[in-house]
Order: sequence, then structure tokens, then C-alpha cells
Amino acid sequence: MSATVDVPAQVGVKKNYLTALKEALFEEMSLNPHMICQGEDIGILGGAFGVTEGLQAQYGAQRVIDMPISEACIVGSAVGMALNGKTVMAEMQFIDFISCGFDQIVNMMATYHYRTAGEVNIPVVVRGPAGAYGGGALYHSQMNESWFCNSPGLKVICASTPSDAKGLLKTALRDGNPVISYEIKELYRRNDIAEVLPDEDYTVPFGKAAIRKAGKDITLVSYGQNVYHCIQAADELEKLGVSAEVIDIRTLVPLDEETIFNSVAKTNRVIVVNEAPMTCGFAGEIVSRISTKAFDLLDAPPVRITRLDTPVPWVKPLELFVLPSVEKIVQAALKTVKY
Amino acid sequence: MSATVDVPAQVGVKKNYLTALKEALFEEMSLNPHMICQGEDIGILGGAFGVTEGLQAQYGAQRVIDMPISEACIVGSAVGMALNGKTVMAEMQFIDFISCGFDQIVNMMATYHYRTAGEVNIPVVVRGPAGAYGGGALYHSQMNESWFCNSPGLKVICASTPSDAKGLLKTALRDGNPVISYEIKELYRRNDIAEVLPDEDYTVPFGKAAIRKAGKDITLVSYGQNVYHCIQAADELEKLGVSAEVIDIRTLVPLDEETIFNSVAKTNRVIVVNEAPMTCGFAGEIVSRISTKAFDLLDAPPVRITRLDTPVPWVKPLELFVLPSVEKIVQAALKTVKY
Amino acid sequence: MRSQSGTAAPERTDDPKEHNQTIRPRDLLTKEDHLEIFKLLFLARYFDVRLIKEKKRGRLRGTLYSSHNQEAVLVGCLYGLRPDDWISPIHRDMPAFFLKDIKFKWDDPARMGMSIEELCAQVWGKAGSPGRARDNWSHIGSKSKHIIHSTSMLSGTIPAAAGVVYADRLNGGDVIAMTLNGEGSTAQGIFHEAINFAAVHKLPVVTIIENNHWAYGTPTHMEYSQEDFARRADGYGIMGLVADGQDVLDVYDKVMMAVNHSRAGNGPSIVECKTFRAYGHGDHDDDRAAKYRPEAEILKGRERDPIGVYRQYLLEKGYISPEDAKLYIAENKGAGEVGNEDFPPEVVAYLSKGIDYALTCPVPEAEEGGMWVFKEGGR
Amino acid sequence: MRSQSGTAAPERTDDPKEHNQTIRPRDLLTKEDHLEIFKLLFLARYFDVRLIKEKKRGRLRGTLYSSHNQEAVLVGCLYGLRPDDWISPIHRDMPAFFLKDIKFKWDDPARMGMSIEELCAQVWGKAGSPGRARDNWSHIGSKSKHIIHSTSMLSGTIPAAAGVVYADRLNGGDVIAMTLNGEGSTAQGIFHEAINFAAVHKLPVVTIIENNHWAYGTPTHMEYSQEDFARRADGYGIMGLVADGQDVLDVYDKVMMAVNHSRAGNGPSIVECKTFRAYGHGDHDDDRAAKYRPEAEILKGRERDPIGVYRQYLLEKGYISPEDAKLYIAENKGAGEVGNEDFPPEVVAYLSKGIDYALTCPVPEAEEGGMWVFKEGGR
Ligand SMILES: Cc1ncc(C[n+]2csc(CCOP(=O)(O)OP(=O)(O)O)c2C)c(N)n1
Ligand SMILES: Cc1ncc(C[n+]2csc(CCOP(=O)(O)OP(=O)(O)O)c2C)c(N)n1
Ligand SMILES: [Mg+2]
Ligand SMILES: [Mg+2]
Repeated sequence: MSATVDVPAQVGVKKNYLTALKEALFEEMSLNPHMICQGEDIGILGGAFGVTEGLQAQYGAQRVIDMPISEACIVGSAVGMALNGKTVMAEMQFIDFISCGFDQIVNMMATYHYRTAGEVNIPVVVRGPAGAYGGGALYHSQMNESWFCNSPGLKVICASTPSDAKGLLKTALRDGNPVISYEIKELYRRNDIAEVLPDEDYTVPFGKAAIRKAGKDITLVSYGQNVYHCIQAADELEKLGVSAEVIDIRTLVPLDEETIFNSVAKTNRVIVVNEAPMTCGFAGEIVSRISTKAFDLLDAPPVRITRLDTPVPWVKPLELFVLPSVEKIVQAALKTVKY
Repeated sequence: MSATVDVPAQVGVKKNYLTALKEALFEEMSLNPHMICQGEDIGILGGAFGVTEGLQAQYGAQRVIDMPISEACIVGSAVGMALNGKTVMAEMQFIDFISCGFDQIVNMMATYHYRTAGEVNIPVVVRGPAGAYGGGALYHSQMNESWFCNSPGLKVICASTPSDAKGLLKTALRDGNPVISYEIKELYRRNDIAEVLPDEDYTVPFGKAAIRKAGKDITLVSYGQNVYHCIQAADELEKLGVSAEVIDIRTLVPLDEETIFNSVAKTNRVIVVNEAPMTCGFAGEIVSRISTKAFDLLDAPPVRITRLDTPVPWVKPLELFVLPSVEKIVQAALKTVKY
Repeated sequence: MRSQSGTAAPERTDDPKEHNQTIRPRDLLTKEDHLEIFKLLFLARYFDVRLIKEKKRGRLRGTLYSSHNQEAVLVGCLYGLRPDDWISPIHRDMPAFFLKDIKFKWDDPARMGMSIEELCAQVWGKAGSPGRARDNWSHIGSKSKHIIHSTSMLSGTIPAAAGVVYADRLNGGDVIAMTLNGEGSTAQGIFHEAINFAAVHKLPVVTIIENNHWAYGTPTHMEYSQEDFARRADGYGIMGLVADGQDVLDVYDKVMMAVNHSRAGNGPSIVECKTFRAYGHGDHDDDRAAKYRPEAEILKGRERDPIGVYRQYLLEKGYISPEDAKLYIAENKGAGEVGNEDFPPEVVAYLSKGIDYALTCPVPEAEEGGMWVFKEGGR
Repeated sequence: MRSQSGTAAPERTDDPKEHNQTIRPRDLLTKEDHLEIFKLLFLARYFDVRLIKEKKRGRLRGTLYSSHNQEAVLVGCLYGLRPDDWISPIHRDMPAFFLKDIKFKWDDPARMGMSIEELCAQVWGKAGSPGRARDNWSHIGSKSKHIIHSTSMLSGTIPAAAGVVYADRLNGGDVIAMTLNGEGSTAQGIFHEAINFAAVHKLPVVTIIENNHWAYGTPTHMEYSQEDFARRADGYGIMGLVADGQDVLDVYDKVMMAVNHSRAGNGPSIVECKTFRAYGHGDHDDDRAAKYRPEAEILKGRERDPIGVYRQYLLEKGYISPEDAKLYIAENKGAGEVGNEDFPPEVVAYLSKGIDYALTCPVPEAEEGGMWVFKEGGR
């Protein structure tokens, strides 16, 4: 790649999730002269978290736009740019603020291809930092992916590793459809998950789950940072003699049912973990897919471990109380394998 | 009731769904001097469908407000009125336009009680005509209830009969919490479902499902106009020797799990029908509740019959193609009972 | 304090500096242009009355949102645009789809506007619609024809219009994007966000406010606190003009000032056209509209029929003879009172051709309902 | 074309008719009021520097959004309000919570503003917060104290403010609702919808725009196309004033004009207070802010410290002696350069009491996370 990324270029250097995202943006901006990035404070500042740092210096203020605080217009103008041949990355400063641009997403952007019987397609990726566990409280902790999974015409993705963060974002920017990308801000700078990224221009396909840990007694399905809770739970379960398989779905729409069903065919037990509110959340969707399409594979009731049906409160004990935890997963798994 | 409703006062007269709603509003406005109604065209015009006809003449333009076309402000100002002691009915001209007031609903209104640790409660009912099958196309056909079921702090209701329409709306206006009410516009003036309504001031409780038809072989769970599809399907199934029980959940949040589980305990088979897109819709939520909490009751995979994951297209054949139908329910039931 | 009807010629127009130029945009129009415009007013009116008749005859379903009495706004706004300019019409602007580029002759294959066949196929819900009739009425558009596809959500395309011209400007182009909106729609938050964004970037977005004095059943004083909706422009420091929406050339003048101003890089502009909705909000609403609007107001609002106003102008200009002027009298008549003979034959023929096409065109296959949710094969 | 800093006294103020009145609101303030206001400027400043110190000492977590250099806006806006007036502060207005009604003596139990204990409990995330620390920083309020609880979504409480006063007016009341907003927040659609609604109903909503020239990392010319954000008012035909946000009495004058105007039933009003954000957007951003804002701009913006400006005024007025004037010098110093001795002891004591309370106050029990999703027992 010829793009300049202010990241050490040494071979074999591990990169964090945030750097991976940044690389994806620099590379795609460089490869696609018709790509535009826009959002609040993404240019001069380089983004609230620095995902776009250096991007405006490299590509200019016309292609990297500091937008007024107008989420609806950020989405809507991106749709217009896409209608006129551009590919647009639209950043929500926090994914929580996507609610302010909601109508433009679900009614304007999501439906454009459908409404025009295929004449128009809208290559817009709306991405932003998401997720709880960081003390962000009600409006800086949300996982509201379910709203968009229930709004036909949107693809919805959520990476849990640096290599996926980069590869999925690049796929999203080439997909040609509107994509909502949930980036887990608690993972942005986590060193323990830093990875060496491929040198070449790679992508990670949509609709292909990753098996993060193989197992045979029970399947733990998750995405985002809950994947790490599942891995930790699987490690603990291992000590207790229970072999858990951990699946990271990576993309919600489209969903890789096959990998999930294959795993459940082996384990006959499944726990789905996510940090969104339970009712009508994506955990329920996965449980529903398994129950309706792979009913015979189940030897025990499927389990959902999700946020309680509450907002995310601020102070730590309350926040943890309402969220999934390693402990909750382990307990549920022990109960389920004994079923 | 002392309220004037321009509806024949004779005893024993059957009233349609729309009249029932109108009566609820007149009665509650009369009983509660601190109640306000607001929405687009609800005053001078009496509402796009006439639900509020006569209300402004009776209660004045200050309590029945013709709002500018500003859904976000309609919700937000209702929240402010509620904060200052009022009970507010806020009409969305079509429930589809609720997307334009989305942030104020999920982040301002829904969370107010939680954020204030109970100091404040927001008695606001956001209601509007919803549902497909009428040729309303993408933006006059939506059932987007799932967005709100996944947003903690909101109650979500959907009446299928005139007596429920009135009784649930009155309960909503007295509940003290924000309620999103899906009114089925295709039922507004359906004569075949008109009912004689109780003379006295009655309400219908939240969280209590209704069994619309008793049966023993399979349970059909639904709400809104799909209840009638289920009843019709049950009638056809009866001719084919299959006894189907039809449950109308009436309120989604809170959900009456008990009635559903009791039925499935008897039938061991369940089909959930709704007209929202499948992924992350409320049908999946019900399937999920049954699968996770009443797994042992199931002798066959639960089934979802929902809208396809598409918008609602305009022309009839396409619209019907993507929506649940009696035929689809019957076919699924026959398959399921044979399982 | 507030005038009850909008069709009296506005007194105050708050013209910008351009007002002082001696040559008005209309002065550059030829006699042919003038006669063409006359014909287009008939065409827009005929579209409306013919559709009402088709519906009465049972050959058409769905709600009709009449542009009756507002034709001068449509013709005046669109006549001066370039084919590559973008437009974004809403429910009351159905004629806009075929009026786009109509200066370039109806049958010229180089035209970028929609053909009457395409539009009629849309109205009739047939596969020949550019959107294969997936959404209804005016919710169509065409990327290749530079027409933005609206949703139902009012003012919802103004950000897209801004995005379209942002992209164009980035490519070195100089098109403008014109959005048409009712006055009630200007209360939407998205209106503000989009105009604000366009103003910051000096984007050539020309926003037409068709002030027909009613938003469904809500009068303007419940929608806005000032008399002139053009004053919304002041909050952004952009050009805001008021036109007499019954006078096609006044609309043309103001709109072309705004278009030229915006195209030249001076930022977005707003042109309010004062007019009056002749009927109900939609035809389903005609009876109720008669209740919520005072009779006197309706009569006053329909008094200055745009066809009649323009006929008078052409007569005074000497562009038509007194005999010609009597040939087709379509003004001040409802759909029930007017016949094909009240319109120029070519107008009748043009639309009839579209309707014939629509009637024979097939309805899309049911399976199409499941198609085109996602694009396959990448960007 | 556009001034780089906002703290030079604005030349143009576009005063309304009231400007011609000979008695300005400030002229009704007593000497005691003047001295009280001086103390409050110290208090607001002290709150800021003390919190920074507490965080440096490791006794406090979370992001701090400094109101340093913007204290005159807060004090000037709030000093003249009635206890039953409603306010709606945002992230940069933390002192507003205890400044509300502070005219009525800190310890007067009849005060409706928040106590310093309550506010500190909130900052420290303790159960003594009025919201039991369920949301963070400034996202608190109190129905009984007439403080609207904001969400994070900027401008999101303006509709609620309109609703609150709509309800009050219906009850025959005459309170006003004051919302405080950053200039960047005015781009939100909801800002437009709410002001438009308030203008239609002539609701007494007074909107303060704290123009500190930066919205996080975005300068004003990327947010808005005009110099004065008060000009947003022109789009609604409502009063829009510009105040020198470094001069507490100019803020007081303009705000009280607006408050009186709005309370009297003349509709909503907007007062833009020109100021300058001293530090980063939040304290997490201090280092980066130093990069995106030119050094010269920062120096210029902080030159006219509101404490210093007001000290000078009091001196000239003869309300303080030259000796008194030298007692406490807190201006033009960062949190690291200033000590308790630079503030009046009662100011230090007041806040210390609050902090002591917060430090000993318990954290809410974990189970509270699951509580109060719904109210039980009906309306
Ligand atoms: C966001 C949104 N809210 C409500 C509606 C319902 N609606 C359709 S047209 C209309 C009135 C529009 O009035 P105006 O903008 O003045 O246009 P006109 O119909 O007068 O041409 C309303 C309220 C809508 N389409 N979109
Ligand atoms: C709707 C919404 N979008 C984005 C944000 C993130 N955000 C928080 S503060 C801020 C900048 C606010 O600038 P301004 O209004 O000028 O206030 P200031 O911080 O300067 O006081 C942004 C973008 C938000 N809180 N709400
Ligand atoms: Mg109108
Ligand atoms: Mg600011």
C-alpha cells in the first residue's frame, strides 16, 4: 500500500484494533479516489478516538469533512454523495448518537436499492465506537445493532480483533451496500489483542463466522467484546472439565448460520451472549434461528446472556450488574451441560 | 361518562376500532384535566384518520394541539409537559414517521424514570396508525415495534379488537410510563370486528394475553391484524382436523409469558406470526422466550411467520408476497403438527 | 396580521442585489419560450384533471395529491434548469417528473427528464415505472435522470441534494440541486441540518418552498411564526426570495436569480412561492378540507388561476392574439367542469399516450417483492 | 472575514427596542448583588480548578468538561432567574446546578437550586446524587428543583423546555425555561424544531448559545455560515441578542432583556454569549486541543478573563477598594498555578464541604442497576 499511515512500518509489529481501522481507512482512501470520509471532528482533530488521525492532512478537507453536529445530515448527505458516485465513510462520534440520524438510515439509506429496483446502490459505511464496560453510562455505551438488523437493507457488522476490524471495514467499503459497523471502543487500544496484520491488501468476508476456540460440550456464540468473555469462560470451563466452543459471528447481517449449526450439531447445547438489551436483541435472533432451523440438534434449552432490559448505568457496580460477565456465562454453561 | 363523543349513545350499538379509540381519548380527556393531546393535524382536521375528530372543539386548542411537522419536537415537548405534570397523548400521523422522533423516544423519554432513579415518570402515549396489507407501501405500512421493544423503558402495545383498543389506550394513559401504541389502521373501520363496548369506565390490563380461539394441537401466537389471519387459519385447520389455539398477546412489553407457556404446555407446538421483518423482530423474541424458558414443552421446532426481511412494497402481489398470510400459516401448521 | 390567502401578489419581495440588474431572467426568454410555458401550464393542469377523471372512471387507484392551482410554481421552477441539474420533487409535484428538461422537446431521446410513459406507469403501479412501482405515487426518481428519489419523510431529501452537489463540486462540476417542499415541511429538523450544512459549504442547493397555506389540515400560523417562509433563509444568512406563485414568470425570475446565485458558488438559496392548495390535501381529503378551510379563503385562493394570469400577460405582451386566447380555457374550473376540448390537443395527446402505455403495461411479478434488498457483487 | 477569537467585545449587538430604555437590568442590582456576583465568579472558577486538582490527586475519575473562562456566561445567565424558573444546562455548565437560585443564599433551605453536596455526590458517582449517579457528569436534574435532566444528545432538551413552559402557561403560570447550549449544538435538527414550536406558541424559552468558538475539534466556520449564532433567531423572527460573554454584566443585561421579553409573552429568545474555551473539549483532550488550536488564538481567547474584567468594573464603580481588589487573584491562571489562597475562603469552604460529603457518601448498590426501568402503580 502506498498510503501513509503514521504507524511503524516494521514487519511483524503488532497493531491494535484502532490502528487496524485507521489502516483500512488510509488504504481505501488511497485505492478509491471517489471515497469521502465525514463526521464530527474527524478532520482537524482526527476523531474523538483518533481513528481518522492524519487522514485530513493526507487527503484534504474536501474528502475528509468536519461536519456540523448533525447526524441526520451526515447520513443523508452521504446518501446523496453515494447517489452521485461516491463511497462514503460516515463516522458517528459515538454509536449512541446514531439515534439522531435514525430516519435517514432506516428509511432513506437502507431502502434505496430496494425502492429503485436496483438502479441505485448506496456504498455508505456508518461506523462508530460502541459498547459498554467502560463506564460510559447511558449515552456512551450502547449496542443498538438490533434496531438496524430489523431494518431491511442494512448490513451490520462487529469486529472483535484487529485483523477483523481492518478486513471487515475494507469489505464494508467495497460492498456497495449500506453497512453499520459497530466498533468496540474498549478494544481500540487493548494491547493484549494486538496482532500482526497481513502486509498485503486483504479483506475479511461478510457472512463467515470465526471459531475462536474449539470445543465439543457446549457452543458459546457471541460478537464484539463479549467474545473475550466467552473465551475466558471457556478457559475456566476447561478447568472444570467442560469443553466449550467459542464462535465469533463477526457479521450479524448477513449471519453465518452454517458455522453455528455445525457447532451445535457437535455440542447440542448453546449459549448466546451479547451486551444489548435482551428483548428483541440479536441474541434472541440467534436463539430463534437455531430453535426454528436446527431444533433437533438441541439437547438442552438454548440460553441468552445479555444486558438486562435496562439502560447502561454509570457507576461500576451497577454497570456490571446489568451486563453479561464471565461468571454469568460459566454458571449458565455448567447448568446447561448438566441439563 | 360525561364526555361528549359523536357516537350514537344507544345501548348495544356495535362500535368499530376507531370509534373505540376516540371514546378512550374523550373519556380520558374528560377524567384527567391535566391531559393534553398533540400531533399533526389532530385539531382542526381531527386527525388524518379522524381518531381525534371533535376533540379540539370539545377541549380547546390549548389541550388539543395542531403541531408543526416535527415528530422529534412532538415527542420532546410531550416529555417536557409530562415533566411538568401533564399526561400527553402524542399522535404520529403514521407510525412510520416515528423514526423522525426516534432519538427523543429512546434516549430522552424511555430513560427518564431510570435516569432519575424514579424521581420523574413520563406519562406519554405515542400512538399511531400502523401495519401493512393496505397498499401503503414502504412508508405507510410499517410495524417497527421491535425498535422500541429493544429500547428499555418503553411499554409497547397493539390492540386487535375495538374493546382492547379502548381499554388498552385507557390503561396506557393511566400507566405513568411512556407507551408506544401500534394501532392497526386496516382495522380502524372494519365492520366485521365491531363490538358492543362496556358502558362503564373499563380498562384492559397490560401483560395479559387473550385466547381468541381455544385449541389443543398447536398454538398460534400473534398480535394486531395477524390475529385475524391466525383465526382464519385456525378455522381452516379445524376443517382439516387440526385444532389450533390462537393467542393474541395484546401487549408486547410487558409480555404475558404465562398464557403462552400454558398453551404450549398443552399443544407442544407453536407458530408465531407477525408482520414485521423477521430478523430481530418480536416473533423471534417470543420464539426465544419459549425456547429458552419452556424448551421441554416443545415437540416440534417453533416456527416464525413474518414479513420477509424486506420493506413493504407497494403493488398488491408484491406486498402479499412478503407478508404473512392465512395460507402460509396453514401450511406451516400442517407441517408442524406432523413433525 | 397574517394574510388569509397567499395568492395576492406579495408586496414585499426582499430581493437581493441582483434585483437591481436591468435584465431580468424572463427578458432572455424568447416568444417561443413564452408559448411553451403556456402549453406547460396546460399540461400540468391537464395531468391533474385527467388523473382525477381516470380515478372517477375506476381506472386508477391510490391517493392523488393535486397540484391544481400550483402549476406556475412547477413550471416556473423547472423551466430554466439544465438537464444535468438535479431535482427532488415531493407529493404535490407529480408534473415535475415530466417537466424536468421539457424545454428540450418531449420526444427528444437526449432529454433527461422522465417520459410521460414512465410516470404514468408509476402512477398506475406498473412494471414500466423507473422504480418498478415498488413505492407509490411520487416516491420515484432516477439516478440517470438526476431526480432524487424521495421517501415519505418530508424534507428528507434535502441532505441528499446537498450530498449530490457536494460530490459534483468535488468532481469539478457545476450542477445545482433543486428541492421542492411544502411550507409545512420546513419545520422538520432535517431541513435545518441540511440547509445549515449547505450554507457552510456554499453548496448550490436551491430550496423551493411551495407555500400553499395549508399543511394537510394545519394552517401556516400553527407551523411558523413569520409571514414569509423565505425568512427561514435569514437564520443561515443565505438568499431568501418570495415569489408570486400564481405568476409563472415571477417564479421564473426569482428562481433563476436563486439558481444563478447558487450555481455561481454563493451558497444555497430559498425561494418561497406563495400559492394556494385548490383542493384537499389528497383527494381522500376533499370533503373534509371543505370543512376546515373557510369558503371565502378557498375562493380567494383560487381566484388568481396561474393559467389565467399568464394568459393575460401573454395577451398584453402581444404573444397571443385575442382569438388565440379564447381557444382553450382551462382555468377556474374543477376537474368535473373541464373537458379535453379545454386543452391544446397536443397536451391531451401527450398524456393520453402515457396513460395508454400504463394501462397495458404489466404489474410486476409477486416475486419481485423479495428482490433488490441488497446489491450483489460489490460497489 | 471571521474573527479568530470571540472574547473581544462584540461590536454589533443588534439590541431590540428594549435597548432604548434608559434603565438597564444591571442598574437595578445593588452593591451587594455586585459583590455577590463577584464571589460567584470565583466560586465557578474554583469549582473548575478544584475538580482538576482532585482528579490529579487521584480522588476523582471521569472526564471533566471545563467551564474555565466561561464563568461570566453562567453567572450572568442565572443570577436574575426566579427560583421557579426552569433551567437545562449541558456538559460545560456544571456550576449551573448550584448557581441556580444562589442569590437566595447557599444554605437557605427554601432554595430550589442543587446543593453543593448533591452536585459533588453526582460528580463522584455516589448515592447522594439526585439521580443516584445513574448517568454521569452533568446528566442530572431535578423535577422539584426545576432543572431538566439532559441526555448526551446535544440540544435534546430544548423541546422538553418548551413542553415544560407550555404546561406551565396552561396552568396560568409565568415561569421561563432557560436552555444552555454550545454553539456547535445549534446545528442539530431538534434545535430548529423546538425553537420553531416555541416561536409559534410564543413560549418563554430562553436559549443561551455559549459560543466558545470550538465544538470539540471543529471551529465555528465549519458549523455555521454566519459570524453571530444569535442570527439563528432571525429564521424564526424572534429576539436574538449578542452578549460579551467575558463581561458578566453584559451577559446579565442581555439575558434579562431576553428573559423579560419572553416571560412577558413575546415568544422565545436567543442570547449568544461570545466566549472562548480555555482548555480542551474535556480534560482528556487538553493535549490534542493544544495541537488543533493555534497558540495565538488561545492566548487571545483567554486574555479577557471574566474575573479580571469584572474586578476592573467593580473598582471603577467604587464597589471594591484597590486593596480589596488585590486580595484574591484567580484570573489568568491555570489550575496548576492557582491555590486556595487565591479564592475567598467562603468559596473554598463551600466547595470543600461538598467534596467531603461526596467522598464519604456510599456508591449505590449494584442491584440498583436493575431498578426504576418502569414506574409501578400508575400515573
Ligand atoms: C416526517 C413526516 N411527518 C408527517 C408526514 C405526513 N404528511 C404528509 S404530507 C403532510 C403535510 C405537508 O404539508 P406541506 O409541507 O405544506 O405540503 P403540501 O401538502 O401543502 O403540499 C404531512 C403532515 C410526512 N409525510 N412526513
Ligand atoms: C447529538 C450529539 N452528537 C454528538 C455529540 C458528541 N459531542 C459532545 S460535545 C460535542 C461538541 C459540542 O460543541 P459545542 O456545542 O460548541 O459545546 P462546547 O463543548 O463547545 O461547550 C460533541 C460533538 C453529542 N453529545 N450529541
Ligand atoms: Mg402546504
Ligand atoms: Mg463550543
